[in-house]
Amino acid sequence: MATATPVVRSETHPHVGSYAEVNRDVLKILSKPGPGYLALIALAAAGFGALGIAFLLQVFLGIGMSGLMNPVGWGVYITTFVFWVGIAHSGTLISAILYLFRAPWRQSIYRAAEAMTVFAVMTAGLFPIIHLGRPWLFWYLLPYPNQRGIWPNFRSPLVWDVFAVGTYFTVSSVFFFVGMIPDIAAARDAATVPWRRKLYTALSLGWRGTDREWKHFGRAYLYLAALATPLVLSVHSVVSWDFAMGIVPGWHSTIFAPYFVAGAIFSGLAMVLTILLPVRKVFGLEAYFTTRHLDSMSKLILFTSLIVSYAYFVEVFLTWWSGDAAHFEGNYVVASISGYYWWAGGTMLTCNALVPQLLWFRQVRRSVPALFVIALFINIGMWFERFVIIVTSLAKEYEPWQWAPYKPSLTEMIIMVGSFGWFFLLMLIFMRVLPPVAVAELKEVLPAPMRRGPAAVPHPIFEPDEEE
Amino acid sequence: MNRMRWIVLGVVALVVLVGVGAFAASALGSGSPEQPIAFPHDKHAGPASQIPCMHCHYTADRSENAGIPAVQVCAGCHIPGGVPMVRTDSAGVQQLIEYWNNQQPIPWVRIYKLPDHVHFPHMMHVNAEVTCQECHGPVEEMAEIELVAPMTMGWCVECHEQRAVRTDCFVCHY
Amino acid sequence: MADRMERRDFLKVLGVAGGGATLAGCSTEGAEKLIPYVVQPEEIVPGVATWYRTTCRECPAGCGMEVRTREGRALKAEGNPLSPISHGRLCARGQASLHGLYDPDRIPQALARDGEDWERLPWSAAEERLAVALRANRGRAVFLSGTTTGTMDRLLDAWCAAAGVERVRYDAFGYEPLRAASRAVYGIDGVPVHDFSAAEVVVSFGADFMETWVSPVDYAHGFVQGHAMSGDRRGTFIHIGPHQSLTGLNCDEWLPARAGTEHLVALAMARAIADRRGGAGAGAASASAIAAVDIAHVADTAGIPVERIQAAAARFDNGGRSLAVGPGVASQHRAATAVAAAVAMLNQAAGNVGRTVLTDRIETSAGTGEYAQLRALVDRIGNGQVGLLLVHGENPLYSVPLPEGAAEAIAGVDTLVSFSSYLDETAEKADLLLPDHHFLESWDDWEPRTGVTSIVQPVMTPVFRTKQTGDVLLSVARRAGFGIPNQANTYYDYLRGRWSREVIAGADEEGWRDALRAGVIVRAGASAGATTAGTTRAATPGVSRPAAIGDVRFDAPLAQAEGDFQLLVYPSYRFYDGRLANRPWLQELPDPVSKISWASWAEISPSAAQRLGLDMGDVVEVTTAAGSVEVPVFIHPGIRPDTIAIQLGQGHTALGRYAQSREGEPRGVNATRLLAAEVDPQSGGLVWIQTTASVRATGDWEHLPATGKLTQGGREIALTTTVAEARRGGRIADLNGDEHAEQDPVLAGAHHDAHPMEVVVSELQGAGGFAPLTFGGAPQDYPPPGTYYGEYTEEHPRWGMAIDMERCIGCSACMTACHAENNIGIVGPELVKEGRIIDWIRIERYFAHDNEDLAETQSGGATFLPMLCQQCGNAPCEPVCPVYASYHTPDGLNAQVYNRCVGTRYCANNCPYKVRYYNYFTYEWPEPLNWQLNPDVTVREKGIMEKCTFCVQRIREHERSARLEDRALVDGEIVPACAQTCPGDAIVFGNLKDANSRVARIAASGRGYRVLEHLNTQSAIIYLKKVVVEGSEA
Amino acid sequence: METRPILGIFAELDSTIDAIHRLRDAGLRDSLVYAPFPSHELEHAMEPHQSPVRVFTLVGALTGTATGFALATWTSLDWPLVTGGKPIISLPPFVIIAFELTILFGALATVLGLFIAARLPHRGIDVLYDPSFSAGRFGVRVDAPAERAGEVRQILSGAGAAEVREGEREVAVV
Repeated sequence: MATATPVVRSETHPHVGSYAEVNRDVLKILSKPGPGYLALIALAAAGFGALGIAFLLQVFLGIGMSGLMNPVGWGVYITTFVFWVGIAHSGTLISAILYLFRAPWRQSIYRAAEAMTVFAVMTAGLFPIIHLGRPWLFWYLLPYPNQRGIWPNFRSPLVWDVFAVGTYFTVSSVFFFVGMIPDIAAARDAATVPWRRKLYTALSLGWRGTDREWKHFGRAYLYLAALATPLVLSVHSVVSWDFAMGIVPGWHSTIFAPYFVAGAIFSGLAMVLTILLPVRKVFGLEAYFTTRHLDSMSKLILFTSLIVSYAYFVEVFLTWWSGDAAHFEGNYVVASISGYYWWAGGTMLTCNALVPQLLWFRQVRRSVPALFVIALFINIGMWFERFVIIVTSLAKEYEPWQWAPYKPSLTEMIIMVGSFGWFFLLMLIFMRVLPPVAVAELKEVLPAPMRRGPAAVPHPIFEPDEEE
Repeated sequence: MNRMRWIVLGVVALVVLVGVGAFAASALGSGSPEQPIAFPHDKHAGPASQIPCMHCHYTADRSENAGIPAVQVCAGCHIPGGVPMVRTDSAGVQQLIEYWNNQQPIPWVRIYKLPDHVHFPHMMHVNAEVTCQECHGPVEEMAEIELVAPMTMGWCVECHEQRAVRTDCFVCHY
Repeated sequence: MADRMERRDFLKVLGVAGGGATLAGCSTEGAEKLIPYVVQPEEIVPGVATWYRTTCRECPAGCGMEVRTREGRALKAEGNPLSPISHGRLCARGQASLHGLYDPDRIPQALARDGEDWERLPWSAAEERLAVALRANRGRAVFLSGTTTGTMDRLLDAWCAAAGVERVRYDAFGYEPLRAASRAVYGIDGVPVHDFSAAEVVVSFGADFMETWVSPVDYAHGFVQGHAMSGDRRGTFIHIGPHQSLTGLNCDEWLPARAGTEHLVALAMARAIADRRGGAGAGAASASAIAAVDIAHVADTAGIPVERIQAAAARFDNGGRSLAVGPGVASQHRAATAVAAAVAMLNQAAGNVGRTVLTDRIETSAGTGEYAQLRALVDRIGNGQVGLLLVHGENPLYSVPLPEGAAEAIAGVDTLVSFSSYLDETAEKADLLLPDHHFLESWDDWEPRTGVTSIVQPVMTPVFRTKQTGDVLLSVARRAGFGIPNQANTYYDYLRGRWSREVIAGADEEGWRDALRAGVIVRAGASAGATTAGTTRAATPGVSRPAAIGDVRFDAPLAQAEGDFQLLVYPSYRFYDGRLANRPWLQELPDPVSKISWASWAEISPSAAQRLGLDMGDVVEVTTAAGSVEVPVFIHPGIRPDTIAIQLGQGHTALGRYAQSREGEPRGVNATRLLAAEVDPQSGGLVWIQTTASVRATGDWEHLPATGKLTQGGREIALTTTVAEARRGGRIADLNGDEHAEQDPVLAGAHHDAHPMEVVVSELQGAGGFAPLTFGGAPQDYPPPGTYYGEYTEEHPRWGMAIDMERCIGCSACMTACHAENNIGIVGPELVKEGRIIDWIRIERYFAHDNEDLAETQSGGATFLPMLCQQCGNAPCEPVCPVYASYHTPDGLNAQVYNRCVGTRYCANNCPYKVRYYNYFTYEWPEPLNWQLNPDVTVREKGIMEKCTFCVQRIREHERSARLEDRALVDGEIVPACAQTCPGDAIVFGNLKDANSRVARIAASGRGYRVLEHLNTQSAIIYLKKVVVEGSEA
Repeated sequence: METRPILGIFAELDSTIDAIHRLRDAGLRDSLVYAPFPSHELEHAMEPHQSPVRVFTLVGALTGTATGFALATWTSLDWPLVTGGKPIISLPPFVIIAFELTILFGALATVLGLFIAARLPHRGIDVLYDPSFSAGRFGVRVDAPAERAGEVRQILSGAGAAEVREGEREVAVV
């Protein structure tokens, strides 16, 4: 029957033939994994196991297992927390904001990006608990009725964090799951393995794709996107206020909220690339993640990189302009390039401000290996950015008596690396269990099969791809 | 089939909950542990003898600690001048005589216990005319002392609020 | 040790379950027992502290002491306010005496050597062994002791005479040159009493009188009285010598004389004074010695400009209100006796004798023996002339250099008996250990100076099965069958007997009780003539003490051996001669100068370090003819570039887990190992400054367990002012809140260089509801009306502090007091290196420059700033806590609720003063050190933030007693532990809202400022700027 | 009157829309369309009513705002503790709490609205549902009176249905 349908090529996905092809290509990923995949899962699980052991040791012996000291009370843990929250940003950004703006290159990547968001928040969420001195009392931060009659302090940025990150996790998960229901139904319909069938039947909530379902789904998805968009912007703003609300020179800065949001999007996009580029290769999804997608994302990365670089400059300039030694010397950019942490500051500036400039070149934007390497640089650079902001500022504050450098301990490094294990463990399981590419929504941008010949409208955003 | 599974799960959850609750309840109250001497507060403080609390727990109005009476205090009545006297027939008094003769302290089991990060100055409460019974219950009727108050912070705070006493954290926790 | 300690079972009779309150425990773990007393002691009310007055015996100074006990456990040592020695204050060593009491490595009972092991002995058997040894070694027995005074001294004399035992005395710090010179110049047999409080100009020739020298608490206290800015008056302190220790750092002017030339400088000053006065003012003998001095030559030899010597002399000539002191151990070289004599002559020349130098009284405890006697004894031991050696109160195998082979010889004595409470280097070699009680468990007395007798009484039952040496001696006398005069059954009876005969003659039992309550008996008008201290000295071969000034040799050479640096070893403020190295509080306490804990270091100047290419922590090998040590370097601006200094006190090969490392290795180095056992022939003392050393970088680097920085890095934390400016100040004293006071440029202390933006920001903040209040607005007006702050409606005090940096000498006694009061964990050297030390109060020591020799600029030393929680009104730490563990109390305290703390450390990050400290681990106190824990303060477990609470437990205690007594709190009633012990009375605590309170009045002084005031934290601590003397002002 | 479900399966979008229009023209409005993706054309053809989900979103969001302010304010007043010299009711931080709860409650209410409006979760699958609907084909299901079944089949086939099914039985391919 497919032969009866006139073949019309999509502007955005010229190599995707038909609706059925989409289902076939995507749902084939949901199959029995090979040894390579199992090895990766084992590696990730081992990383997470190491995290667990290191954390338990730290619980029993004390947070002194970390390298934290006076005056640096926050180090690798909070750095990694902010890093993961930042990573979590692009998912919902790509998904919600691009949805609202009807960006046509969203469909291929948003599922994986959303999964990344949810898992990154789940990873980030570990750290506020890991970094507590008495993690068994973490529930003191939650507002629950108790016989003592005491509540958390809503004036504390950390409580805002609980609310912001908690809301972000819930809303992202809901957004992720709701958007996935039709695709799970598709997976259900294609599934042959009994456990998968049962799982998808349960998760698809009996989705049939009727007009009524699609109508309400569409509205609900729109509102969720509308709610999620300000949420994305708020979450990293709130995280930035953990610092900006502090009196610490280098933290106490009004620029932090937009700057953190830009940085988060920057790092999130880089992480999307880091994950999608290998996935695209391994699962043969080149038809879905086209070079145009890469190009568009690269431009966005370049743009956010410029914002971040501008922020570095403004920070230095303003503290210098203020004429206050404490604030100038305490400024993380200044302190990190001139002081003990020059290596961290240098890494940050190289990875975040210099390397992304390569993206001005069209060849680089369309080269998979180049993008992958740049994305890795940005991931590293953004981790160091948070490290530099947190640590260098704390290491040299107002009180000269308590100026001291902090060195991360082995425990911290294990937990930091282990968090990648946890994240990739979730990501890997997701890849093989739930449809990693939006099956239904992709069809929206494919030309519909028509009895009366092609009717596809060329998309204004994409210029014709010269490579094709 | 599915329904059965839910029922089984529900029953298990219920059993666990009840178990935890019962354990918590036993840990909290009701229990009166076995004491080295079955000291009958009702016989001493009750209508028969009417010994005031402060006779034995005599530091309650001037110290943070109400004070567990020294063996000497018991002996003062029961073994005056080294001669066993009052109710020497009772097993408890016999035990007391033994402790006294060996000059051994009596290892009473603590019932009212606050965590160490709580400072409870007995003297302030006694002098504010909080009766002993308000926290310790009708001791003069108790053959065995048992925990009658939850000893929780909420319970403390409730009383403080009723009496318009400071509920500043730093009053009790430092 | 084969024997595990057995503790006395008194803990079993506590009225309540003992031990410090711990946070770890929650309500339902296990069955806790309530252990009542069998018989309740009359004076003990469980839950209420009992205080006993006794005398500190950690060094010979003999400060009167008060010890707080609860349920029979000693918890806190404070000074006895009646004592003229301590004035109610204690130094860090005195504060830490409790750690000597509760040292887990104390010798638990009498032990006898059994091969490599120890055999436990009942006391009767142990005494019997000693009695047998005495009989066997009649005529070959020696009793070696340190300084003893009072009854014990009498008993020792009598006992030794009766037992046929020769008595030999020596002290590590025996002040032999001072005593020799005092006899020659003043004709008195001992160190005269110095009245620092009457001295406006103090000149020290290497005497560390704020640290260990003779009577440091009294002298530091007096020094601050005479020196600190008060009204328009301010004293001057000139330090002369090659090195600044803590005392030197407090100087206004430093004349960095080359080691060994101090006496020449003193004589030159005397000459200059004589010249000014036209030759008058000194005795004939002095006059000739003084006249022989050529000031220009002296200046050249000492390396100081002539003008400065003359200027110093001019200032010193102050109508009898000046005081020269010296030498200390740090200037006890071959010419030390000459220094002491020259200093005495200088005092005479300036007319100070009888005014600040009280020659009618002597410091009885300032040494009674002589190093030369120990040397002679060692020779006899080497010749096999000693069969029984009893050692009491000193540790000769550690604390002084001995000739080669002497250590083995002492260890090889047939019967070596030690009375030490601790297994120190000497006790370790003993054959019989008869551990003495700690002084807090003992009955005794002490005569620190003429006319002062201080009582030593037990404040608790002994912790271990030890026995007081006095009792042992009496008992052994009975067993060995020799009688002594005034024989008594117990040492207590012996003591009472002597007291009723000599000290409080005629007093009845009530008189004795009064004496016990006072703790000290001061007999006005007593003079040195009346003292019976045993300072009559036997002739020692090779020692010829000067009988008169004419006999003093002023030309003693300072021999130079191989090497580039003059080696200077100096006493430790923390460990004295090293005997206190087993006190964890003292090990953890950063040294007041180097701020290094737990380790040894060598001090060299910045320029020398640069020359040798050394940085902080680089390990150098210091070699002299006597030996060699490897030690990391501390770069100290206050030392001559040709000198290297190493502190005494570390490097123990015995003395337990705190003096040694976990592996039993010595902690740091013992600097006496670099010295030869050289006797000063003029005084019989040890020559401490005797040699030069070669210094070689080993290429290793050691992470020093240090805190802090050398300088303020350009930040304005510890502010100073000039005398002139300080005199102009004092005008905010208008406590009724002059609206315009804050306009005064002098008063706006922290703002004197304010960027205009700061002013703008302040104004902006004013509109935000939490108005910035410059100090001029008078602290008791806080909070300003109409601001949001202070929603607490009830009337409450606003607790605050005034800290006068003029009165802070940096001694750090407050730090140890704070540790003792507040159950602060001891983290150990590794965690100190990692920056995890817990010091609720710390003394910041700032030099002006970190790369410039003070010897170049010849200016004063450092500024000390006690930094503790500022209890801010707008505390940055409070709003960031997610769980209200940090919040503001109605009485203005910045509370930290430990049990609520989850450990985010956000508050510490956000504290601009960095005074919040975190428990990175749960710190343990090995039994019985935990007996010291204050039951009024919660012990914090791992993961909890903690900080200064202004000793809230003391505030609550007094609030409660005021409430029960239905009265108002009295100003000065509540004294936090730091303020209580401060020898300089630098810290004053009280209610800032009460305009008449002492704190409010002091805070309103013109020198007041608040640290980081521009942050609008509204801190409750007002600092008074240190006054810096500029050349022309003094 | 007995109705029969009749299903037409389409491969093309335009023929599906044709079928809908023709059914509507024939007065058969009781129809249901299956689609693999949300197609505006189809939606338009079905002439839908406004979705009620937006009401849920609005109400949820406003509830969240109110809850946020109420929670922060009430708990602060319940035990007023001053921190950092800030007012007990510090509105700026409470705005953050209110904002977060606005989003949270709004999102959850939206999903609730979706579930209620779209009758999800839906137990079991329609008898006439075909798995190819999720893969790419369209379905038009009409519940027509039995007597109009033939007419319906004709309309569906005529519009271009690849397959027409009736009830549970397989119907011959046209």
